[in-house]
Amino acid sequence: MSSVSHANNYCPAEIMVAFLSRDFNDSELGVIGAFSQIPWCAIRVAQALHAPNLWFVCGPSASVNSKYEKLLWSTTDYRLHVGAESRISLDTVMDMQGNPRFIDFGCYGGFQIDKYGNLNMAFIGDQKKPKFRGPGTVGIMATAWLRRSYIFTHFMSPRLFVEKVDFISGPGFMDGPGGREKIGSPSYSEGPRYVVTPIAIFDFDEETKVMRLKSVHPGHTIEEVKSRMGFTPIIPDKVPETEPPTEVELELIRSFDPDRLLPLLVR
Amino acid sequence: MSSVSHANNYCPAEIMVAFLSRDFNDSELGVIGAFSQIPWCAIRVAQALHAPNLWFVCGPSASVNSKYEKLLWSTTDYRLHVGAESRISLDTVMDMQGNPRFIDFGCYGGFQIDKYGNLNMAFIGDQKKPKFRGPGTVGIMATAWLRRSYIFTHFMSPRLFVEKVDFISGPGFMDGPGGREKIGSPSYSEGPRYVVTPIAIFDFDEETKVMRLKSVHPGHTIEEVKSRMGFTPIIPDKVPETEPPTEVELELIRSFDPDRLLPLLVR
Amino acid sequence: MESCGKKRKSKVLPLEEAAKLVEDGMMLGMGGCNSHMGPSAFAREIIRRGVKDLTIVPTNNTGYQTDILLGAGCVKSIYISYVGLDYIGPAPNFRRLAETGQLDIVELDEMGLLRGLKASAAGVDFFPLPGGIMGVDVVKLNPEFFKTVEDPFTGKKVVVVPPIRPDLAVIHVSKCDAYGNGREAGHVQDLLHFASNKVIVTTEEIVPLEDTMANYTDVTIFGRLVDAVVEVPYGAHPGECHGCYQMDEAHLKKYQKAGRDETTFKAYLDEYVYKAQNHEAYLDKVGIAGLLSTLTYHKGGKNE
Amino acid sequence: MESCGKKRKSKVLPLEEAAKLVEDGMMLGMGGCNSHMGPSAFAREIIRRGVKDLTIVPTNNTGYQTDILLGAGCVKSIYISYVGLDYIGPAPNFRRLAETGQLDIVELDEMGLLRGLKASAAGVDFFPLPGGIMGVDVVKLNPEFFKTVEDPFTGKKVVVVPPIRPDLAVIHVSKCDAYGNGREAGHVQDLLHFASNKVIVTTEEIVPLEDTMANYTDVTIFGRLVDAVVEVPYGAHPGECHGCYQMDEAHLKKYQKAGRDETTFKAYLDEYVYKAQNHEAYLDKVGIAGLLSTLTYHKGGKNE
Repeated sequence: MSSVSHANNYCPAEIMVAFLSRDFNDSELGVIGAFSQIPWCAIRVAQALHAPNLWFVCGPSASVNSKYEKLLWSTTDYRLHVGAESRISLDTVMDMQGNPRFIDFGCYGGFQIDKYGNLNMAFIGDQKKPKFRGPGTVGIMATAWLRRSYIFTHFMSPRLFVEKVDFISGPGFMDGPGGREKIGSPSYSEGPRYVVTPIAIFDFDEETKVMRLKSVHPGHTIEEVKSRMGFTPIIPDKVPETEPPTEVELELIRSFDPDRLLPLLVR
Repeated sequence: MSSVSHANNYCPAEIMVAFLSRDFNDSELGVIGAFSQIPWCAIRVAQALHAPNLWFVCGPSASVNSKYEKLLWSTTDYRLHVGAESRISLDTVMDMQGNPRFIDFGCYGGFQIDKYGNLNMAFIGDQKKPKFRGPGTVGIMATAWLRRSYIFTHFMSPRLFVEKVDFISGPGFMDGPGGREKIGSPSYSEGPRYVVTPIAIFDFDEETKVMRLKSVHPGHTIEEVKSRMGFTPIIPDKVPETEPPTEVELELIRSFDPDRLLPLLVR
Repeated sequence: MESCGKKRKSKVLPLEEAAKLVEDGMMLGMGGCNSHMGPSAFAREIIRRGVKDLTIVPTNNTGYQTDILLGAGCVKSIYISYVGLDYIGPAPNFRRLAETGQLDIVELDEMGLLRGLKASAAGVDFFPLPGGIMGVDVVKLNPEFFKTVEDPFTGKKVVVVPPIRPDLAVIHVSKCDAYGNGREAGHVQDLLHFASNKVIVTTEEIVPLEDTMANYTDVTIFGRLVDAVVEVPYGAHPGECHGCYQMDEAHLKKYQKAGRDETTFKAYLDEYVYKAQNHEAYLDKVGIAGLLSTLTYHKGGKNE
Repeated sequence: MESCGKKRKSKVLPLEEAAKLVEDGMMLGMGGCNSHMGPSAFAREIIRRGVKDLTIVPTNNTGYQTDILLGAGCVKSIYISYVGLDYIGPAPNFRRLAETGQLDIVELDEMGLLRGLKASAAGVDFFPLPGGIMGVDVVKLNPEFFKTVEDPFTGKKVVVVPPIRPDLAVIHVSKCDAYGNGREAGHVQDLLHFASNKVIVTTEEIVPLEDTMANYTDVTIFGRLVDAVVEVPYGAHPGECHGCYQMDEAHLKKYQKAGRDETTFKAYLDEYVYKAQNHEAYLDKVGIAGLLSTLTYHKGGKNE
C-alpha cells in the first residue's frame, strides 16, 4: 500500500463506502435493501475497481446488476432498472435467501444494535403499546441465512449501540457462542462480519462473539467511540486507524454520487 | 334444440369435440396437457360459440389464451404462443393446481381407465420390470385437485377400460364412494365428470361412483360399447343418442382444424 | 365464422364501483413496495366510503397506501414486515397509533409474510422456512403463526407458517387490459394476487388486448383472477408508479408531517380526501405543478 | 474513471469443455419439455465421453434428450413424471430398458417432482403437497420420498416431499449472454437452475450484454448461477427450440424406430453420435435438408 495515495477530504460515508467495497469479492452476489445508499455505492465501486464480476440484486426494485449512473435516495426507484440484466419476483427473492448457492452477503441496519450484533427494527417496550415503534423486521431475518452480513449505521449513540436489543429482528450471534446454531442457522452462514459506522469499524471476537473495535477512522479516538456506545466493546491493545479512501477510490465514489447525497446522509 | 340443424358427416373426434365444448362454461379456466388435440379444439369452439370469456392455459407451452389459428399435433409447439395473453412458469402451474381459485377443469387420458374413473399412465405389472411401461404419471394427479376433470380416449378396448387399473396415476373415485375423501381431495373437487370416447359418453353414478353409460354416438350400439370394455358399466334403461355436432359447430371445428388432424387422431 | 357475436366481457369498473367490493372487516391485501406502486387512489376512495375494521396484508414493505388507511380509522389489524415512507421517514399514523396502543399489529418478518402468501397461492396447508428462525423473537411473539414440525426426512425441527389468504387484493400497475392482464413495469408482486380470493387492479392506463398480446411475456397479473380493472391515472400518487412518474416527495413530506398528530392529520384528510370528493378532485387539489414535478426524472443535484 | 481495466469474465466454453463438468454418478438435471428445448447436443456430447451411472432429474416431461442417454448406457436411475416423444410415440429406450428391468425408475408425478425442486430452490427441508394425494399409488410406491406430517395448524395429515438438488443442471435456451443471463422464448423452466448446484446453459446464440439489457424482463435464467455458457446452434435438434426451429419430425420418427431394439439403436448411436465426432459432424450427418425442414412453420396440410 506504500505507493497508494490516500485522500483526506472525504466525508464519513465515503470512508464507510471504501471499507465495504474492499471487502466485497469478485464473483460474489450481494443483495441490498431499502435505504441502502452506502452499500449501493460500495458495490458499484467494487465492481469498477476490483470485482468486475460482482453481482447485485436491488431487493426493493427487483433489478439485477442495475447500471444506473448515480446514487439515488431510494432503492425502490424505477431508475434502478436502467441497465438491469434481469428482474426477479418477490417469491424468488425469498427463495434466494434460503438457497445456499445464492446470496453471499447483505448489508443491514437497525435502530438498536447489541454487543452480539443482533439488530432491532421492530419496537422497544410492550409490542401492544411500544415506547418506540420502528418500521418492522422487514427482510433482515436474512442475517440468519446469508453467507455473511454487514451492519452499517448512519450515526453512533448509546441508544443505538445497546447491551441487548429489545427485540431481535436480525439475528447476529444471539446470546453469544453457539447462539446461531441454536436457532438453526446453516453452518455456512457466518453472521455479521463487520459493523461499519461513521467513526469506527468493529468486528466480532472469534471466541466470545462480542463486538470488537477493529479500527477507528482518522480524526476520531477510542474514547469518543466508547462514549457513543451503550456497552463496552472489546478493545484490543492496539487499534489501528481505518484506511481512508484512496484518491482513486474517492474519485470513483464521487463519480457514482454526483449529486453528493453521501455527505447529507452521515453528517 | 328443435330448430337446430345437425351435421351427419362428422368424424368421431368431432362429436367428441362438440360434446366437450358444450360443457365448458363461460368465464371458466381450463388447462390442457400434452397430446390434447381434442380438448384444444373444444376450448376454441366453446370460446367462439358460447363462452367468449373462457380462459385456457396450454400447460406444456405455458401460454395463456393462445390464439393460434389451427390445431397442431403438439401442445408444446411454440406457435401456441401466438396471441397469448401471458405465459406462466412451471412453478406457477404447480400453484394453480392446488389453488382453489384457479383451474376449473382439465382433460386427461390414460392407457388404463377403470370403472371408478381412475387413470393409469405409469405401468402394468411390477414397477421394477413392468409388463408394459407407459410414459409416467405426468400431471394427471391434478384429477385429485381440480374442480372437475374430463377423461377422453382415442379408442375403446377391453384393455383400455379395465375393472381396476394396475396403478392409479390420476385418481377418479378411487375405490368408490368416499374414495376421494380418503385421499384428502378438496371438497370442491368433484372428480371426473364425463368419459368421452369415440363411440359413447359416460358419466358416474351419483351413489356408487361407477361409470355409467350416458349416451351412445349415432351409428353405434350399446352392445358394441359393452364389447369394447373390460368391465360392465351401469347401463340405464334408456340410453339416448349423443347429440351430434350442429352444422354450426362442425363448421367451427373445421375452421380450427384446416389440416384435418382430427380424422387422423381417431379412426 | 369464428365468432358467435357474443363478446368478451370487460372487467372495467369506475373507481367508486370497485371500491364497493371492499367490505367492513375484510382482510385486504395491499400492493406496492414502500410508497412505490401503491394503490393510493383506491385507498383514498375506501376512506371516503368509511370502511371499517379491515385487516391489512401488505406485500412486504408498505407505505402511504396503508398508512393513510390507518390514519383514517379503517383498520383494525395489520400484518407487517415493514411500514414506512422509505427515506422520507416513519409512516406517521402507523407509528402514532402503535405507540398509543390503538393498533393490533401481527409482527412478522418478510419471509414469514411472503411464505404465508405463497402457501395460499399454492393451495397448501403451510410453508416451511429455512433454518435460522427457530426461537427468534418474531417466532416467540407469534406462536399461533410460526409453528414447529419435525422434518420427516431428517428429524430436524422446522418452523412453518400457515397460508395467508386475503379476501381481496388491490394492486396498482402501469398497464392492464380490460380483461385483467396486467403488467408491472418494475418489481414483480404477482404473489399477492395469486394468494387472494378476489383481485382489483388499478392501472395508469387500460390498454387494448393487442397491446397485451404484443407484450405478453411481461404480463405478471393473471387476468382470470382479476375481478375489476380500474383506470386511475396517477393512481399511485403521491407514491411512484414505475415507468410512469416519480414520487411526489414534497407531498409525502407534507403527509409525513401531518400524520404525526391526530388533529393535523384530520385536516390533511379533510383537504385531500373528504373535500376532494373523488380522484379528479384530489388531483386538482395536488395541482398541475405537483403532478408535473413527478414527471421529471432529473431533479435536484448537479446532473439534474 | 468508471473502469479499473479489469474485465468481466466470460463464462463461454466449447461444448467439449462444458461436457467435462459432467462426472460419473452425478445427479443431472435435464431441461426441456418433451423433446422441446432439450439440451440434445449436450446429451450427445456426454455420450461421446462415455459418462456412466447418472441419475437424471428432468423438469417434468422429458423426451429425446433423456431417452438417448438411457439408450447409450449413461444412466443408472431416473426420476420421472413423464418420458416420451409427445405425439411421435413412446420414448423407445426408456420403455425397452424399463420393460427388461434394466432401469431404476423413481416413479413420481409432476407435482412431487417439481415441488421437490422448489424445496431445493427455496432452501427448505420439504414442500407440502395439496390434499388429494394421500395414499395414492405414487405415494405408496415411494415411502421414502412422500412422507406425512401433521399440519400443526389444523391437525390434518399433509404429504410432503424432500428437496431434489441436482449436482448439475443443463438447460437449452434460444439466447444467452456470456455471463449466463439466458432467455427462454417459450415455456419457463427457471425452477431447475434455481434448484441445482451447478448450471450449464446451452444456447442457440450468445448475445451481447446489450441485448440482454434491452430485453431484461424476458431473462429467466439468473446468470450468477450459471457456470458455463455454450453456443450450440441447433442444440435442441431433433427437438424444437422455441422461437428458432421446429421439431425434426422425420428424424424423431427414425430415432423412435431405432430405439425399440438394442441393435438398431447401437447403429443409430454409431451413425449420429460416435462416428459424428462432434456437433458439427452431427449436423452434417443430419444434412442441410433436414435442418431446413425445421425452419418451415407451415408444412403439410392445406394451409401450409
